[in-house]
Amino acid sequence: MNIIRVQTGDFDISAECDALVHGRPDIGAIVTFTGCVRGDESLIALTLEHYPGMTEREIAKHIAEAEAHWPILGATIIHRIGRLVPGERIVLVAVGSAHREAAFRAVEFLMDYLKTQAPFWKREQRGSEANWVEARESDANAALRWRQS
Amino acid sequence: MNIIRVQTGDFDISAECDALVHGRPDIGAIVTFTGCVRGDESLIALTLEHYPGMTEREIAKHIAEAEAHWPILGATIIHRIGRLVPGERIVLVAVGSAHREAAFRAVEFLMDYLKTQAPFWKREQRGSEANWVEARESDANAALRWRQS
Amino acid sequence: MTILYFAWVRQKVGTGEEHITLPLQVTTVADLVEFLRLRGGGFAEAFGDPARLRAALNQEHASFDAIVGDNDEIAFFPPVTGG
Amino acid sequence: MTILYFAWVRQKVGTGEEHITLPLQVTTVADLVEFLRLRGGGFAEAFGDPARLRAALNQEHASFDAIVGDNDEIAFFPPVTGG
Repeated sequence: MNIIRVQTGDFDISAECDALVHGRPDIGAIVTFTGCVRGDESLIALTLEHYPGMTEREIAKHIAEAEAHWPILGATIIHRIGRLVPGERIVLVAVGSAHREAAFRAVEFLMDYLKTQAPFWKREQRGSEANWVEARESDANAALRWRQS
Repeated sequence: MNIIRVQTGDFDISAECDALVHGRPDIGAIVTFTGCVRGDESLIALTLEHYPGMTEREIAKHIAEAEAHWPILGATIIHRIGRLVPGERIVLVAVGSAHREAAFRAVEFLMDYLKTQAPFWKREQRGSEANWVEARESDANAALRWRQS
Repeated sequence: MTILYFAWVRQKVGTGEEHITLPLQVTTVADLVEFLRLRGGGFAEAFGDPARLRAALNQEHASFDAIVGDNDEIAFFPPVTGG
Repeated sequence: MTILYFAWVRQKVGTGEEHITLPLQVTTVADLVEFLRLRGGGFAEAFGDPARLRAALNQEHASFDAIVGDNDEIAFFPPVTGG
């Protein structure tokens, strides 16, 4: 079973992994990716907004694509919105599979697509300034590689 | 900081991730791999033994190798020994880095090496029979790919 | 049609959502971009450089030559930066 | 020297650890394997097919042509299956 959530509150990685494998004794491998707000000298907070409705559709579509490519047995994607300070968790992608290869590939694929396709936008607050984060070319390139294989 | 533990008891993924990022605001990505005992019709339990001393050395050596290859900021490896029933967690590899690529590569590398180099042995109990698990060629091939790049 | 604006597009145009009846000359996303740009002010700023914009039609990513109609929901936003 | 046995090697030879003084003719891991095999019984079984065995010398993986000495710790075991 797949879980997709967009929420302001935090998540618990262990609890999400437990839910993922619950009643699935065929899962032998769980890979998780957790993204956190990196701190630096001047970053005060990130504020994330998204496109309700489209976000969930996009994520569901990419989970379906991952399921078509690799024998995965469950996926959980949680993305936080609102104001987040350095150190806070932003996103969780967790995938279960029988063997590790499928889970590794699917989590990387889903992260690359979250970064480049899911309608979220980050604004950084530094001092009294707030600026929208620019999309990174490296993320676009990371997503492109899945089209080549 | 790196953590290496061989233990009979379970571990908590969230607690280990929290420990990994504690005081490290430069960590923006955490990737974890958790291995579980897969259940099937006949498997009653796995029993794991290891070579105390060599295990920790081997793991530390491979974490150092991962640190030399990728800009990772912390690694935790926990491997359980003793008797484990289907559904139980066996192994955790968690790596933190600034950006996701390094953590993904390091966790995969460490898992491939744990599978083929760390001195652990599994015995399967099925009905009244107990048999040592054979090493899988696919694991040996997975480890070899890191030598080519 | 419903038009949604996100991130700096929303900030520049000053609203997150509006409902309009499409003028006859607007048949594609590109036509709509031009129509919105000609409103001037924040709209001219937001839609002045279409290369910086992305669009979604009925909650799917869409190219600027996609056909739009009065029953559609369209959204304009910068390249996404989640994850 | 200290000799350790793990997994089915330990089960076949009936012990996990022993301490011996190396006979003069044993200079490599391969020589030691042959020496242990010639003990017969469970040792002959465990060491009859060296291709199925792996060795570690002082807690590092070692090849069968590595040189062994009385102060070394050597371990014999099947290919590992952890993780």
